[in-house]
Amino acid sequence: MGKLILQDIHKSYGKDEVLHGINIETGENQFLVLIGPSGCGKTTLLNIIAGLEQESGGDILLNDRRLNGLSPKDRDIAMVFQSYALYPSMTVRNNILFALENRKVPKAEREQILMDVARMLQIEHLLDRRPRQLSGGQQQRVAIGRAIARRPTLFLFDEPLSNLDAKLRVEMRSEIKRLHQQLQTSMVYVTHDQIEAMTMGDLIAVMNEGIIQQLGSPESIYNDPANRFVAGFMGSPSMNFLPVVPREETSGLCLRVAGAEGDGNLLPIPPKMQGALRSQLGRRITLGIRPEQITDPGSAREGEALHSIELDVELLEPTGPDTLVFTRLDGHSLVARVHPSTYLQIGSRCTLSFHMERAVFFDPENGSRLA
Amino acid sequence: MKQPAKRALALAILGFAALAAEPALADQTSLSVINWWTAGSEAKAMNVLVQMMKAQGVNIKNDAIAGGGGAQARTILKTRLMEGETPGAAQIKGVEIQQWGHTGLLANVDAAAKAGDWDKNIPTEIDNYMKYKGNYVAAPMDLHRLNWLWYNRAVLAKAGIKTPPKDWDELIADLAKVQAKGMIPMAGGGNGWMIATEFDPIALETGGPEWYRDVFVKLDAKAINSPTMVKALERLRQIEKYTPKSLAGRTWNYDTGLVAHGQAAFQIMGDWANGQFEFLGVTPGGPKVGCVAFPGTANDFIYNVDSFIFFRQHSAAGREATIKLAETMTSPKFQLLFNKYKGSIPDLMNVSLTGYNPCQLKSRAQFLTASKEHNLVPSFSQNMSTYGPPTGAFIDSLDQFYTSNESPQAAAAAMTKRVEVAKSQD
Amino acid sequence: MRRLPIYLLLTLAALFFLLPLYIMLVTSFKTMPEIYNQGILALPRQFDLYAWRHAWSGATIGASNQGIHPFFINSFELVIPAVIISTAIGAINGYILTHWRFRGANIIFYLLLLGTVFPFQIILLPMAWVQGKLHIAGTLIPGLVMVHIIYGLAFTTLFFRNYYVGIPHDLVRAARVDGAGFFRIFWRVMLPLSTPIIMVTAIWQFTMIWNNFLFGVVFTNSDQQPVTVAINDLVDTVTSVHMWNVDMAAALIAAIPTLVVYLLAGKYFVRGLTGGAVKG
Amino acid sequence: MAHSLMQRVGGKDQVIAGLMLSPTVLAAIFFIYAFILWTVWLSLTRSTILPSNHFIGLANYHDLFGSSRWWRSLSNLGIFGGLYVAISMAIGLLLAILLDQRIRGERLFQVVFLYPMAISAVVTGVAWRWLLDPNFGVQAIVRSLGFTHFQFAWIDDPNFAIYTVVIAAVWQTSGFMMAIFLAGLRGISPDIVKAARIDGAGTLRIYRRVILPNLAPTFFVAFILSAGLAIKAFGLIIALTGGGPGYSTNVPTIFMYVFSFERGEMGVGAASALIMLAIMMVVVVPFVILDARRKV
Repeated sequence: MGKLILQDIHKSYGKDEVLHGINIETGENQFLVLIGPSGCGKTTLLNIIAGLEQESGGDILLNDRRLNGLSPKDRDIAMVFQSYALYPSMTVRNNILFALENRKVPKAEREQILMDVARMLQIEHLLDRRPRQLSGGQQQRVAIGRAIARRPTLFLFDEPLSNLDAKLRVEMRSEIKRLHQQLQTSMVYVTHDQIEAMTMGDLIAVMNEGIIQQLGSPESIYNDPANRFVAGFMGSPSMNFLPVVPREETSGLCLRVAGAEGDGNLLPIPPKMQGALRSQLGRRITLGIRPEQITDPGSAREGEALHSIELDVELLEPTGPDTLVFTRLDGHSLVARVHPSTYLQIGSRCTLSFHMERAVFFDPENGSRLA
Repeated sequence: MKQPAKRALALAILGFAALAAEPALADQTSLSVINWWTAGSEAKAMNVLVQMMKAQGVNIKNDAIAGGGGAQARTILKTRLMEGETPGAAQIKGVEIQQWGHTGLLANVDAAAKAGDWDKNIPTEIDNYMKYKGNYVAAPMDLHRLNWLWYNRAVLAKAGIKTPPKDWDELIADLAKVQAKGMIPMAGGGNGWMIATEFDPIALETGGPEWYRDVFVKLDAKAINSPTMVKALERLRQIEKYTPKSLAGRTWNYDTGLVAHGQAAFQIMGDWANGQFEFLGVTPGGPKVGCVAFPGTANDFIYNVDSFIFFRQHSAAGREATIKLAETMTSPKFQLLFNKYKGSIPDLMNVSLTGYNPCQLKSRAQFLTASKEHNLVPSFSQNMSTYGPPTGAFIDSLDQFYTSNESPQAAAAAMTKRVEVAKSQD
Repeated sequence: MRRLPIYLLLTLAALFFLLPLYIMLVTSFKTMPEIYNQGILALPRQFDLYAWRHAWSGATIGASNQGIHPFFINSFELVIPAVIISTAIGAINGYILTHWRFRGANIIFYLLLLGTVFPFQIILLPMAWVQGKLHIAGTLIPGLVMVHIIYGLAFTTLFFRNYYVGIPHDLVRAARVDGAGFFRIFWRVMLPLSTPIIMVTAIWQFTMIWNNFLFGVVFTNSDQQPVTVAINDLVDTVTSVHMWNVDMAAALIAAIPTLVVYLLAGKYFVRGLTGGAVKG
Repeated sequence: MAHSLMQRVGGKDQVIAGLMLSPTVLAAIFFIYAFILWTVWLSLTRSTILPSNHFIGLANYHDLFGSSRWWRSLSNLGIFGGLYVAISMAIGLLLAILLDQRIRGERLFQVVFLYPMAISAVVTGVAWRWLLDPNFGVQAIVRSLGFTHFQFAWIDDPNFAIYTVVIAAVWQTSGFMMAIFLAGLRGISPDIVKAARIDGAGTLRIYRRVILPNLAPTFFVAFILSAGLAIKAFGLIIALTGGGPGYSTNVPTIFMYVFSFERGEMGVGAASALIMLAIMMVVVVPFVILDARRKV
């Protein structure tokens, strides 16, 4: 249920265009995540899907039904707001029943739905309280319950977890995910938290400045970013970017870090990328490599082509499962992720292996992917 | 916006307020009479008028509106006319009647004048106010004299004064005697209207009737900015010295009470004070309180006439009722009753004043002599001498002078300038 | 005792505020000779209720001599519909101007704002003309009620608009997604949250309309006039002796409804202002 | 109109919103702005006892500004307005601060300070006329205490009568100012005050440096409201002094009323009304601009 198609959605406020032609097509029962920095247009897009804002152009289709011009209540959607937007004057029970009353659902059925939802979200004991008597997490549950009770074709979530503390956020994250499995309904989820996006989404749309930068599965977004913006936005800590110059060496095509003194370090280019990068010979381009692709040689899996370099340890950040090493390659700072058991000391040198197979290359001017 | 559109809009707005607009068309045989006689004997007299009209089958709505000595009533009159709710009659007097005549809204009541023979029974000086372009449009209710000096006999006796003052110097000397005994010499002051009312006889006494008319009727700048005016103002200043600093907003009735109760010796006030003295149980001209023409004006008569203008009615019944109203207002029965209480005398010279007090009888006698000797002058302070703006200019100037340290010369000059500005306002 | 000066100052201020009320009260219970012969602060020798009785049902006002009670009733007939309707419309307007904004909504608000400060004397004549055209001239209902509603709207709209600005817009959006329409959102979501501002607005309107003199005297005929006009007739008469005790009793009677409103609901006034109007 | 509304977000509901608001908008346009335009026209005509259509240009304005009574009205408005706004705000703020000290009987004090708002101008005027009357009021009371030379007769003195109007007006609305300031004080986050206290600031210093600056919007509202009340003051002055002694307590509202209705100089009255309106605008427009800026 809930196949959503957005075709060439535009939105402008006066002369100011905030959405420049958005195209998204989801499968049935998919979990679509809209992610991007604040001001990228993701919430505007969500509001347009909900009918809370009017698109300036383009079409919205839900299960092949055109939604343009319909008011929110006629779109068969439900929405969970960042602020929860629980009606302060109503009890939890009435908050949940409100939408059903509006839709004139018969009373007996309403009660049944209420009990089902309350049980599903374990909020039975809260039904007669008012929102201000609830904790943040409880309010969030009620807000979700209110949306579920409607049994819509499409759920919309507007950064629903951003007001919760870290532990609750993780709990609710999996809860929403579980609900998605259970309800078999499409969801559109807006967030600026890339972990939420990665963990929850079937399909992720990374947005910036009113444009979809990349639309794809979490894996493809993470491993195969379409451009430098997506590469930099997804992942924590962020991907390392180094200015490099490809040059012809006796061993084949190699990379030299730009601005390095003397000969500096050379990084090999994996064979599958050589073709694409040959045209960039002598030109300064951007190498992107995630911290986990720069690691201690011991962590490397077998069969991987690694290039090891010895570098100075400037700072260490143990996160538990692994340790982040802050270092510098030919003057450019770099973060590596090593196994926590690796013995390192600030100021000492360490050998780090670059997993160049997984490296990506971007045009420094427009950020587009070169290889 | 065109009229219908405006009307539709207004209707829409009203409908929006969820209120049904029920037509409140006035009953055609009912006439509203706008006046500011809200209390005391005048209000009672108005009720008598209502009864008398009812006996003739005419419903009178007594629209008595308090406030500001008629200011509020004028506002109401104007808004009623804007509403299209034309009243039957309104309390308007003096030269302003001519302004109203000019609007073309007034009714011709010549029929009533003929029936009552106003030309013969009412003095010409009064008649002239009631006519616009030769037709009667208004009816007089009363005839007041302003140049009275009221005094408390006991206070005078205590101060060693045997007879009331006959000229200015005597008055000043008597005031000094009263003051020496620690009593209030002169009750008065207060608002602009009261100051102007006191100045009315002072000016007449100082300049005589001719000069008075030049100043207040002809608005002659030379007469206003003259040594005579300076002298009159100096005299007002002298009176002020014998008047206790009095409260703004206090009324003349309070001052009358001071005289009646023996707290003050004198009061300069029109004969409407009669009604107030009677109310306080003291008959003027009786053993306690005496009245005498303001010193130096014994042969003169400053008059004030309250009158009603009549508005043209749409229906024949309304027009008929208007004539009846005008007739009733000038009927001997009503005039005798009304004026007895009000302290004034009837405008009709052919009725005998049985039951009137000595002061009122004196008033009638002095009117007749003054009329013969051309010593009748219209009161400026009561809006009889000229139209509104110059009257206002005089009152403002006197007010300013009385309540500040302005010199009489400066005040006369300022008065001249104000009156000139006001003249351009017609 | 550091707090003594605070209480001292407050008590002094309270005395200043209470003094006129005290004088009116004691004067209303005195006889006329007592008023003339005693200081205004002196307590009456005996509590004489004559002035109150006379003011209520005996004093001559205009053409009637039934005291102020008919006018008192007129005022209630005026103030109840005028307060309810102007408050209701103000609430809807405030709701629209904050949660159904459209281009020009601010301009409309600023246009209305002028209505809170412009001098009402200006409208007397043109309004009289309109009332005449509508054939409602001189009536309490609907004539005067309409005038009070129209010129109260700027205030009521201002109050509600400033209050509703503080209500999260997400609530309205959530309700819309939940299938509620314009009126249902207003009725079920906004109104239940509006008690403080309804109190502020109603108190304000009640006070303003009850105490209004200018519109009352101009737009009603004598038998339909509100109580303030009757009080003025009584107090501002040029031609008779003031019965100060009756004047004071009548003034107090006329002030009772507003005083009761303040006593019962005054606490909401401060609380309601906290809720919004101050955000300006 | 409906079409452009349809373009907007809310669809049908947005149209309903527009329709529901339109009566108010139309009423404002007609009953405020059209009436003002009519007054503009009136001020350009030779209207005396009734409106007329005889156009005379700016002559009424010329007469208006040639009138010393008008100038007195303006200067009175300056004196009265300035003092009234300053004093009622100062007293209001002081009372609010005192009440904000966790006072016993706060509710009672609030009611006592607020009740004058409930009393009509006519009644307030009568009560204060008594109190200020040298023969019965404060002067008589103080003299009866033995200070036989005590003088307090401002109400009779043309140079001081305007100050008695200030006293009565301050009495009537200081409580309202108190309510506004108290609301503002209660709206300040206690965290800010706590932070200042931890920083070692004393109570006075906290008020001066932390709380009062945070009350800026409240000051603004209080100023606008009291300035509006000052310019509109009418009934109170009529009831207290009747505009006198002389015309020493005339203000533009009284001038306008007297000239329009009592004097039969409607054209001049209309001109004075428009000047008054211009003064209002000078007070309100900055508010509108500031408000608009805050929203952006």
